[in-house]
Amino acid sequence: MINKICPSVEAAVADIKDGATVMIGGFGEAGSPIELIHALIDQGARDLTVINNNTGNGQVGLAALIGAGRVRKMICSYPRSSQSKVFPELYRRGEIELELVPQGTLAERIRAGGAGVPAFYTPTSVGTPLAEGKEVREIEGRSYVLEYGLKADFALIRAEKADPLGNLTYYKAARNFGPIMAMAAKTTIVQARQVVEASGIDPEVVVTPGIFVNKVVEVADPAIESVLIEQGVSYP
Amino acid sequence: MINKICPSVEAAVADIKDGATVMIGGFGEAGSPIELIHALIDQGARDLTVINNNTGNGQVGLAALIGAGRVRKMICSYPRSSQSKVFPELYRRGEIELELVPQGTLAERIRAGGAGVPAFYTPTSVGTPLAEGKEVREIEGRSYVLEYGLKADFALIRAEKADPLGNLTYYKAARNFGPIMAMAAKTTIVQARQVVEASGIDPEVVVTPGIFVNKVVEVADPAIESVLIEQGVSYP
Amino acid sequence: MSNADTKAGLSRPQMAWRAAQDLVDGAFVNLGIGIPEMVADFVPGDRQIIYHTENGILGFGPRPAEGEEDPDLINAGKKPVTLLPGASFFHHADSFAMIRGGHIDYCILGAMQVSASGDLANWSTGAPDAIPAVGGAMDLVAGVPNVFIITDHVTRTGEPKLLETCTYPLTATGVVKRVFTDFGVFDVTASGFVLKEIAPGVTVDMIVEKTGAAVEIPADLKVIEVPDTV
Amino acid sequence: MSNADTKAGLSRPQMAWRAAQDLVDGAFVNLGIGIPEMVADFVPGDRQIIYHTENGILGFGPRPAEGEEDPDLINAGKKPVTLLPGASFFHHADSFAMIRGGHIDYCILGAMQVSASGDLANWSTGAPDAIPAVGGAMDLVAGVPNVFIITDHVTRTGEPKLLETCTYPLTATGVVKRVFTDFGVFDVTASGFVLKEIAPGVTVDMIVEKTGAAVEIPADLKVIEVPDTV
Repeated sequence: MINKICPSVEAAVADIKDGATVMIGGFGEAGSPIELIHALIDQGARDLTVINNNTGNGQVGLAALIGAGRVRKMICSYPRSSQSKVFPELYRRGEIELELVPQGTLAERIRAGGAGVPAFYTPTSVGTPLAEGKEVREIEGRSYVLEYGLKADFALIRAEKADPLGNLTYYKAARNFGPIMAMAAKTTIVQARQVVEASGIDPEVVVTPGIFVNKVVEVADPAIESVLIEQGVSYP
Repeated sequence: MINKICPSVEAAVADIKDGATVMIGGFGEAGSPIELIHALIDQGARDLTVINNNTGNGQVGLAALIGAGRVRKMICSYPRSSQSKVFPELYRRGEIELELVPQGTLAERIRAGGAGVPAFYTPTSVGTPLAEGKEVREIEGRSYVLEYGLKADFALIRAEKADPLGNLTYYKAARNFGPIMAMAAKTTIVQARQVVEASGIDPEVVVTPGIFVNKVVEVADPAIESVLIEQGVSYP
Repeated sequence: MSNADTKAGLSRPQMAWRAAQDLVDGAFVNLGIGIPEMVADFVPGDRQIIYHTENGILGFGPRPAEGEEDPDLINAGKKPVTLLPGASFFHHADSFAMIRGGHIDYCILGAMQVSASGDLANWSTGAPDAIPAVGGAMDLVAGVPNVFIITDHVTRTGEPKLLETCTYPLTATGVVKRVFTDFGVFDVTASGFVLKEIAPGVTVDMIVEKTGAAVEIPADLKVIEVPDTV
Repeated sequence: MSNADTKAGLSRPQMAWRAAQDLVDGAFVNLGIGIPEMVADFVPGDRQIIYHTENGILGFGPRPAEGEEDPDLINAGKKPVTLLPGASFFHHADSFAMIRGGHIDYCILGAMQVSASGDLANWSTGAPDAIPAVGGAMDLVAGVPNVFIITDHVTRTGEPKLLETCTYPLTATGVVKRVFTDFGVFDVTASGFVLKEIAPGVTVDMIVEKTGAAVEIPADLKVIEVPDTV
């Protein structure tokens, strides 16, 4: 029978290779799969392209992955925050690439990648520096920029409940990029607060159907990024 | 306070004008908002463009609307079935237009219309008669057809629960086109089996947020199309 | 429909049985209307297949008992189904995101014609008085990586359905991977049709005669062994 | 930040109060970080506004009491929020479908510069050593039909922020409908800035002097009357 449950976060991220493109869920700390990210740091893959809305905070989670020198390129909409020091320093030293994408275009590119839509037009960024070099087309009197779908080798996301088939629910605004990144990655790896049996999620309330999920690991009590930062934690 | 609940199906469809474009939810009879369609027949609007996956069955619901001569043009993927007589007859007589769209392209065009994406590329229909006259572009070695977003003046859909803000849940496979048509119409009109109070739907399980809904009418015990057809009902 | 059950070669259930053997454990599968639907009856018991239907269900099961049908719980053929543990509902755009995005592993469909380069014609004869209707077929074959076809080898009037070039309007070009007919199993390769297995009672000469394109015949041709129970 | 609170004209809460008066009952509103967030505190009590945040919530409410914050219940500014009855959660692509699809009625944002043709610059000074960061601003102003700006009338160094042409990198062209500054309320029309209302203590001469574009002054200029409580 299908059983996507992994015994540990280490096992869940074991296959991520150097040079992989990795989508990481979360909007700031909300929904950040922090245990999976830390396992990826331990695992050692490098030269990664990471897709996330931000670039992490403090010295934990995504910021720690970047700080460990594992990320060649970030694709994100907002790479700075009051607690984001790691990325700006590397960026100013020219040690990390940045592809800046408006947040809604980022979300739609990920959804398109997952939905088999190779490209689409959007009004966002027309007439701005972020549209430079891109095709602009007029449709019914308005100008639109052509943007391309985004796919990844892996997605790391955090869910609330998961069943052995990989069906997922989320918790509050931790949902954010999880459902669309699960669609867009070849291998989607999920840390769920609770693993339930196959009939444990009502088919009406499944947010991410198991078809988009490959591996699930239960992390019953995930760390909270802001708490770690307050405590002065620096991973590893 | 916001209250989108209407007293009757008549009140709910009162504003639909001649010449309007109307999306109608449902896949066959599953999810068909049959009371709203019958109210639209009674209301009398004509020269409509209707978007639905099919063209109705028997002499009730969508088939009755078409049979009453109210529909100028159908946009659909599958306009015939074993119980679909009305559309084929009108079509053969040249009395109704047909825009045939592959089902997934239809769904994606509706979703794009609702999401502010004016056009997108899809591999579906490349090299077939349905791609004739359309722009084809090669992206990373594969050919894709350019398709445009679809919007409507009105959407008529059937939901399970609705609250006064217009938040909706659906019932089983009756969900089908409802959520995306609600996004793509200027005015979305919903018949719901149950109207609940504003805190009556868990925010985690809302499928269609109220922002996409304009009017809700409770139809506690909707007619079932196949039962009406078995009973030989012909509306009106 | 054709006279498949009375002539040499596989019966319809046997064709469905043979196709079922090629689905791997854990696969997501979309079955078309007709013979393809029968495939679900013949999947080996040690494999779990999750069925997808265009109208927004993953993980549906067989037809319910008489009297337990729900008009809002149907498949794309508009027939009543049941739910298995781990099922989910989703809207039509998400359903076709699964299809177009390559997430469904196999689709199994019928065909009017299949060409040696994998072109498929299965939605229209192009007759001027026909009501055109395409449904989800074009999306399925464009998006699903493994497009399998189950079809009688010839038409009701005995004409080949496997051709050098399709004459009916196409559903897609270059998409068919494998064809299961009453005569045998054919792979569609870069060099055209390759006979992989032959049905009991069918000869290579019959296949060559009744196929409208060249067929490569391997030296180690295997005969399909259908269990007596099918 | 600027010296808005110590000079003639509206204070920051008063600017937020004035903007709040223009939101209609039942509107869906997205508020940017900073002064725009304060708008929610001043919406007249007989109007129900539903707030949207890019990270996937409709119908959120004010900051929770100390100790009741949930790190997974935050707004786009990454500040803790609460939920009101009728709230809903959705993923990021659906959230921006609401924005890009024109379903959000108003967005209220800050600005570095606004041009007389409605161009907006609010994401980058273009300084070569800056870390570029855009977030959802470009999507909001491209998709929301009513883009309102709240900003000090001049920069910290006294330079006009309302200009004939923006000099900073643009967020979008031709999108701003109305600007609320400490000096007054300005509509952006086909013929440029039109002063609709003037703040108490501010003169038309001050506005003309401190605006980097022509401003049309109507004959029936209204003075903003701010309640004492703001």
